[in-house]
Amino acid sequence: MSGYKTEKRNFDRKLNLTALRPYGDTMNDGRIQLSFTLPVGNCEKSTEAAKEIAGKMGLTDIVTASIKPLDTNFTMYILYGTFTGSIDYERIDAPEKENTAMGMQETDAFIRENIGRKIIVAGASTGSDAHTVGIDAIMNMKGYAGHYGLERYEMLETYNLGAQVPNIDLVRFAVSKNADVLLVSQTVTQKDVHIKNLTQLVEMVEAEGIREKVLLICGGARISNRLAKELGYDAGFGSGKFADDVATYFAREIAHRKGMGRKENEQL
Amino acid sequence: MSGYKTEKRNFDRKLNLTALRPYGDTMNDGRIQLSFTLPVGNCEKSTEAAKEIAGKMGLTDIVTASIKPLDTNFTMYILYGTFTGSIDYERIDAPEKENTAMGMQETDAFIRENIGRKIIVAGASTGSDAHTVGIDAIMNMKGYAGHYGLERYEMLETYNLGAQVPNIDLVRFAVSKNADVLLVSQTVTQKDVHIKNLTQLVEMVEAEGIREKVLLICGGARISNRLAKELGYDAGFGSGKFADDVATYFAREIAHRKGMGRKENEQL
Amino acid sequence: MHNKLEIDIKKVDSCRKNALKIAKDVQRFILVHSTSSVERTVCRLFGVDGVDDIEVPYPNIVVDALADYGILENGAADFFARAYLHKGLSAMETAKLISTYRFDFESLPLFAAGEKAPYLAEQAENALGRIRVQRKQRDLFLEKYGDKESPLLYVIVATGNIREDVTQAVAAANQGADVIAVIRTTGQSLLDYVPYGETHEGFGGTYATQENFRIMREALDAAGEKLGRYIRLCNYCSGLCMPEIASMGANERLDMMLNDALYGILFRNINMKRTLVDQYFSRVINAFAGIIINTGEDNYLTTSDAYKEAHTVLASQFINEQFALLAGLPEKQIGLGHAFEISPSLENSFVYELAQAQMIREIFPNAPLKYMPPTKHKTGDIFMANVQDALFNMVTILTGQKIHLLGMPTEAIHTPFMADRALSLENAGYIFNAMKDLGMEISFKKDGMMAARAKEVLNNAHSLIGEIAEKGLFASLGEGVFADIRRGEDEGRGLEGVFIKSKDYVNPFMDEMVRELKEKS
Amino acid sequence: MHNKLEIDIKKVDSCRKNALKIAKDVQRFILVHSTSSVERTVCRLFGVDGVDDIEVPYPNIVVDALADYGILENGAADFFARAYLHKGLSAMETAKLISTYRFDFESLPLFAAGEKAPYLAEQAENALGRIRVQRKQRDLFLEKYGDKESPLLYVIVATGNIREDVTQAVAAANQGADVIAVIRTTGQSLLDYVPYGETHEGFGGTYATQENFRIMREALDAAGEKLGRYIRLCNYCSGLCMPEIASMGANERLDMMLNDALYGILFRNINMKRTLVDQYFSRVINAFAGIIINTGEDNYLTTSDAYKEAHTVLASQFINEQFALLAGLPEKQIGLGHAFEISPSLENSFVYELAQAQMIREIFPNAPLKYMPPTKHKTGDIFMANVQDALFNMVTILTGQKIHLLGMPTEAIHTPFMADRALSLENAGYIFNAMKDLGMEISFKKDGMMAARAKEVLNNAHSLIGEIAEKGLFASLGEGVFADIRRGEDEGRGLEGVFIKSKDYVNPFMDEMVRELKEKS
Ligand code: B12
Ligand code: B12
Ligand SMILES: Cc1ncc(COP(=O)(O)O)c(C=O)c1O
Ligand SMILES: Cc1ncc(COP(=O)(O)O)c(C=O)c1O
Repeated sequence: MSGYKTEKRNFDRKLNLTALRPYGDTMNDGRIQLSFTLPVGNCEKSTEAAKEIAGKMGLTDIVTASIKPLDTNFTMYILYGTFTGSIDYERIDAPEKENTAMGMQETDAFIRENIGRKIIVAGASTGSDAHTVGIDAIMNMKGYAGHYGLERYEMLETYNLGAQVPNIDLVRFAVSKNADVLLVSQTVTQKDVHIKNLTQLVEMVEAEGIREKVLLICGGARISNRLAKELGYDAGFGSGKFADDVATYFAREIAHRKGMGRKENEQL
Repeated sequence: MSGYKTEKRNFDRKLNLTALRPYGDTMNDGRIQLSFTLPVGNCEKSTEAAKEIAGKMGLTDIVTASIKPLDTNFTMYILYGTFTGSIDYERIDAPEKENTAMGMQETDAFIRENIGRKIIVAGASTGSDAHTVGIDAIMNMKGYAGHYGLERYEMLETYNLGAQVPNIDLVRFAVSKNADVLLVSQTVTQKDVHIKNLTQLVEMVEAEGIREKVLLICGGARISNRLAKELGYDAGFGSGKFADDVATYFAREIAHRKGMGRKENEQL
Repeated sequence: MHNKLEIDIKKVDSCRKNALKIAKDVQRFILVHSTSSVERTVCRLFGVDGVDDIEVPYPNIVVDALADYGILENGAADFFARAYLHKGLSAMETAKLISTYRFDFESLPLFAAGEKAPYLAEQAENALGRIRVQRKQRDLFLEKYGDKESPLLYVIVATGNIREDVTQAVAAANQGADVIAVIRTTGQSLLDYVPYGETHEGFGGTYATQENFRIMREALDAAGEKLGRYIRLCNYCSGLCMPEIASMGANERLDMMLNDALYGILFRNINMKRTLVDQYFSRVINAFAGIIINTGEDNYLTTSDAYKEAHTVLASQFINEQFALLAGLPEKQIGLGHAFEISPSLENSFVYELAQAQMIREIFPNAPLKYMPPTKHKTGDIFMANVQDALFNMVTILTGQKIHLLGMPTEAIHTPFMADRALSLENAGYIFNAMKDLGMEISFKKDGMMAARAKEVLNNAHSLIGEIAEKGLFASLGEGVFADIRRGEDEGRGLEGVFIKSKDYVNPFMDEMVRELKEKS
Repeated sequence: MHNKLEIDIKKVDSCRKNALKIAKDVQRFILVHSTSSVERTVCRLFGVDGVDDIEVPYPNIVVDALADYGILENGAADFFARAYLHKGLSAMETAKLISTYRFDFESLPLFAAGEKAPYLAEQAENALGRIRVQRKQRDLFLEKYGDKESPLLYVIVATGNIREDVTQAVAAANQGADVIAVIRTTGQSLLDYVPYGETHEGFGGTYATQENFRIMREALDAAGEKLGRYIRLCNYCSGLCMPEIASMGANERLDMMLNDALYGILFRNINMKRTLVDQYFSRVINAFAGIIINTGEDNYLTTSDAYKEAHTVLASQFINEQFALLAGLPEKQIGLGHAFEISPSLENSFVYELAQAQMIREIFPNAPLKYMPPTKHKTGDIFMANVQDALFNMVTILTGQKIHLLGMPTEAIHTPFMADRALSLENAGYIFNAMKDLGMEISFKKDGMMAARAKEVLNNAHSLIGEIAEKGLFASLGEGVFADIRRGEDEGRGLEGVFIKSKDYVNPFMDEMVRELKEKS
């Protein structure tokens, strides 16, 4: 594992998307940085152990850049190594969600034209999650990072229930207002409490028999569209997404459904 | 790969040295940080690609902490994931080199007693390597980081030839002074120049027929004792090693050989 | 280092005057009210502890029963005194009987105040005695090891499992941490009871229980012994159980408590009457136990824009300070909070942070200020995050903040790993050493942008406090003066637990602590 | 920002006087000598370029031949003029003939100076014309895009492969870099010739060849076009081929060159006579081409203790300055170098760095100072390294350094990866923005430790320069005044290439450039 076999370095230097590898300073050199802690004291043996773990990750030419004793029985390592594997980039399917978000006026106009009435939106940060900044960033009048919030949209009727709202309250509220869109924000993800909470919400929405009637949308720093779908939501928005993105999405989606019934990606 | 299967979290929380795993904030949680660049532009697809690479490294529960576009066709990722494998720590053999280094006086005394004459030491930073600080740290009178250099030892006769010394010059010099110890420092390791250069030195020493007569020692930030041995040196010293360490080593080793002939770990 | 920014002392005094007025108005309300958690605290000080077979804490069982029987208005102390005089029952025995419905409330006689007094005095003496012992113990440690002049390095542990917390805390101490804060699990602040015993599961934090306090205290004392340093322990004295947690902390020798007069109202939607009454008793206890409180103004900045809202932090600090003083806390136990949260994308953001930190340092010269790190504008870029923390560390060493809550490179990702904490301590260690005396070397431009910023913030805070003093705190909170959050006087959690004390109400612990605190000052 | 440290102007002046004396003594020697590389440079300016079939550059072939035939003393120019007048041969044609042993030296007539003059004048005009065009082009770009007031962000590329270098350089430019330095491969400075053509293999750097210069220049112009910024290019004008590389850079429009009067002597054991003669012509060319030189005093600090040796940096800067002025370089092209290399473990290390940087800024107010990052005390702890760089970035923005060489988190590990550079640019970008005007806001304590440090360093530099002025530079270098390195007057590489000019010696390029530079100033 000691990184000195020169042959290894003789790799093809042309980019090959079917065999994509990490890039340090030379195409296909495969260099990667990693750091982790081992629950053992610092000694030559523990250093070998760290390298062995990197080896098991498929790394070669491993350089032990830093060894930091954290406590008598804990040692942190910073390593560099060459990832010998590769992946087929062509094969990956990640549907580029059309990120041509409309502006506020645009969306309002779109709704007037294609839906002809205000869309009713209810949002909250549910469960034990007390983080409001995320949902406020989307809903509050003033918005966030220069993107106006949903409350400012003329063609939206919005309700922001705040944080630590029990799922059931949000659902009941949605029913009472017969909302078209439910927005739920989740920030705390430790021990996957967000998964549990989001799943519970879906179940309640179904129990209340409104799953068909509403667009169920979640968001948060650790939420991806992919994860949201897997949990049975219509869409998910993570960091870097703003009111325009979600408004564009649900406006188009509602119009779309109004038009040609439900989308296939809905069935699941 | 989306990190939300809770079962995964139910791992044994007792330390088990035969199945050692990285430690984040809970025993055996296996958390690891890594960062690397992919030679593709930033898009949902490239993010999936990054995760897939982490997956191939045996990581699960992957969190994409940061996505940094470096250029139109390069994107850097910082990821966290759980290493699902483990290693058998008991099995690793890394001979703890007895790090009970003697002090200067101690070593001088030891030499007087067990060798009875000055040890002759010739050192240099050879090949195209212009880094002198390393070899100076070991040899110069003033030493480094509070450790006196070899020049200050009464029972050593030292010659520091400086940097960018052709290997052959060092060898010829050693012959002329009939040195007991050769010290070579290597700092530049790119494209493994140090390997090539260190290997060449060993060959020359053998060619000159003095391999048996001298202790061949190398050092440098990227040199480990293990690597040195693999290259045919008697010992290697990396960062954090000082004059006391190397002096202790060669004094004891010479005495030892004087006593009971050559050590087995010598044969190779 | 004094008055580097030519701060207008008169303005400061007038802020204090108005803040005192605000606090006194509320104090009148506080003094005639008590709450279920105050009475549960009384139970605990009587030695009532533990949970029944369905995990309900005995203090809750007792107080709920007293409420049902309509005798809570006299306070739990009065009840225990009667139970004792009637049947010689200890408080704990009484609680057990109640929990099994075997306590006969009907036939419990009233006794004259004179009869109850001796028993209550004795009970107060026991409870306060235990706390005095812990306070003395802390003083002994600090004498033995000496205390630190420079900023205290404060780190959090938050694994959810007290045993892992200990592992992390001890490692942190060995790496140089001075204060360990055990973060509480998500939502505990909303529980109207305090969980019991050693716990191993929490979300984003660990349950605050007395046993967990004890376990960590023991571990830190042992680590401190080895290191020849006193390692301080911090937890959260807020939410629906403020005073109970205060008494737990006092008994287990915590050294600091997050404890804010307004935080619960604003950020946990706890009813304002409930919180304000609770905070008073909790602060009396903290004061008596020698515990430094940490206020939570940093939350205003994480919730709203940190540049625009800077003055709300200062205004809130003035108010928190007056409530604290009224509760008998000496300045050196009032750890007012503020934070480095201005967006890094703002030009000269560091210049403003430096100005604000210096200003607060000068306005509250004797308070052990708690300075909190960048969090909101941290991203998953752990390298950049580490640099943001470096600038934060600089401000502390340049302006002499006292309680320095270390930022984490992984702030935007997860609660700290052991390694994250080590990197963060290394960062601060380097900067505190490299810039040790820089603060004394530099002075700030007269009428420069820093002086201007300080002036602006102070002026805005001054007018805000003025308004609040006029309208009164309750009404003002209804208008969203802090963090854009509006709270109605009779909205929010826990109002049902607030009641008016009867004329026979007694709380010997409060009375005795207040008396002693008055004497001291 | 002027005189924040009450620097003793008289001392400074006296340092300059002594430095001038030192330089003038040596200049007398320089003016009567030439070297093989100076003459190879003349060949290049005559248009001689390329290599023969065994890779030997034609300029070397010519100069070696002239030496063999004992006619090098007159200079290569004299020889080409004679070849031209005799057979109408261009310099390149002549070189080709020589390389194939078909040039007949025996029958080459001498010509009167008057006969040679017109041809030499014409050749000088051609060569200088090409350089003027490049200089004009740079001015046009800077007019078109405008130039940057704040520090120039300087990053290195060092993949060993010019094509990868381009990829990295363009990415860096897109991330905000202003200057790209292509690091040279290990040991090129010891080659007594300049490699030729595009290269893809190097150790720790990429060969400095004219073709590599051209390729990178083209790439950066294209990138700059897109960005609407002029991206500067830097390389190494030192080693055994100083003047040749200067002429290559002048022709390919490099903007900066590492170019130091003493570096080669000290760190590459090149003979002092050789280096000093070479540096003169190389600097005349850089001056004429409008190229900013960067001196290498940082190396003293990486080699010896940075705190103890600070004064040697200052002394060396005074000397480098005077040599540069004698070569016709205006102050705005003299990028004196220094570095942030004090051990992070030293208490108040930052305070000293800040004092030294401020001092140098004030002593050389018009020089575009080049400030180099922590390197020696970087370890493989990339998180800590990033913080070390943050402090370094602060010093630059607080003291107004001009050429800011970005430190790398991976300094102790490998030559920079693309991502390393991005993190480093992000670090500097944040700090330069967050502290934009802080420098103007702060002033330093009168007679404080910073003022004291500046005074100490200046005093030590003053006495060191005094000694050197007495002993003379050659003798002083023999005593190891810089970086503890001793060099003998007649030791070291390349002495054999030094010769005394004959009375008929001509170098029309040097003469014409010097004339024009004199006129300008
Ligand atoms: C501010 C903050 C707080 C504030 C919250 C103030 C408030 N009013 O919200 C306070 C101080 C109160 C707080 C408390 C706690 N916090 Co907190 N907090 C943060 C912090 C610093 C910033 C979060 C933030 O506001 N980001 C800015 C917003 C705008 O970004 P965002 O939420 O991602 O939202 C964007 C997108 O995600 C998206 N989005 C978000 N929601 C939605 C919803 C929809 C429908 C859509 C379409 C889009 C969308 O749009 C937004 C704009 O782009 C983060 C660390 C960090 N830097 O991320 C920790 C953090 C989130 N907190 C954390 C924790 C653990 C807590 C506590 C549990 C700690 C404790 N035990 O006390 C408590 C919470 C208690 C509880 N019951 O929840 C952890 C979570 C760890 C984890 N992954 O589980 C973090 C990561 C810090 C850490 N490293 O420990 N916190
Ligand atoms: C100082 C320095 C320089 C100085 C050297 C000054 C001098 N007189 O030596 C200067 C500026 C001249 C320089 C030049 C270059 N450098 Co340099 N340099 C460094 C730097 C910053 C510090 C090295 C150092 O002095 N460390 C301190 C000493 C004491 O530590 P040490 O060498 O590890 O020695 C210790 C142990 O290893 C051991 N040891 C060392 N040798 C020996 C020998 C024996 C016998 C024993 C027993 C022990 C021993 O004992 C010592 C004490 O513990 C490193 C980066 C870094 N922070 O590591 C880059 C670094 C080593 N340089 C590097 C490079 C590429 C170069 C150049 C090639 C760049 C260029 N193309 O111009 C040139 C070198 C040209 C050449 N021909 O070699 C790279 C090497 C990359 C790689 N891994 O290949 C580094 C890592 C920087 C980087 N990231 O690019 N460099
Ligand atoms: C004063 C105060 N109390 C408590 C907390 C912790 O939050 P929770 O209410 O969830 O315990 C904080 C967090 O910042 C705080 O500032
Ligand atoms: C002035 C100068 N020239 C050249 C170099 C590069 O080293 P080399 O001599 O190997 O080209 C340096 C490196 O720091 C330098 O400062």
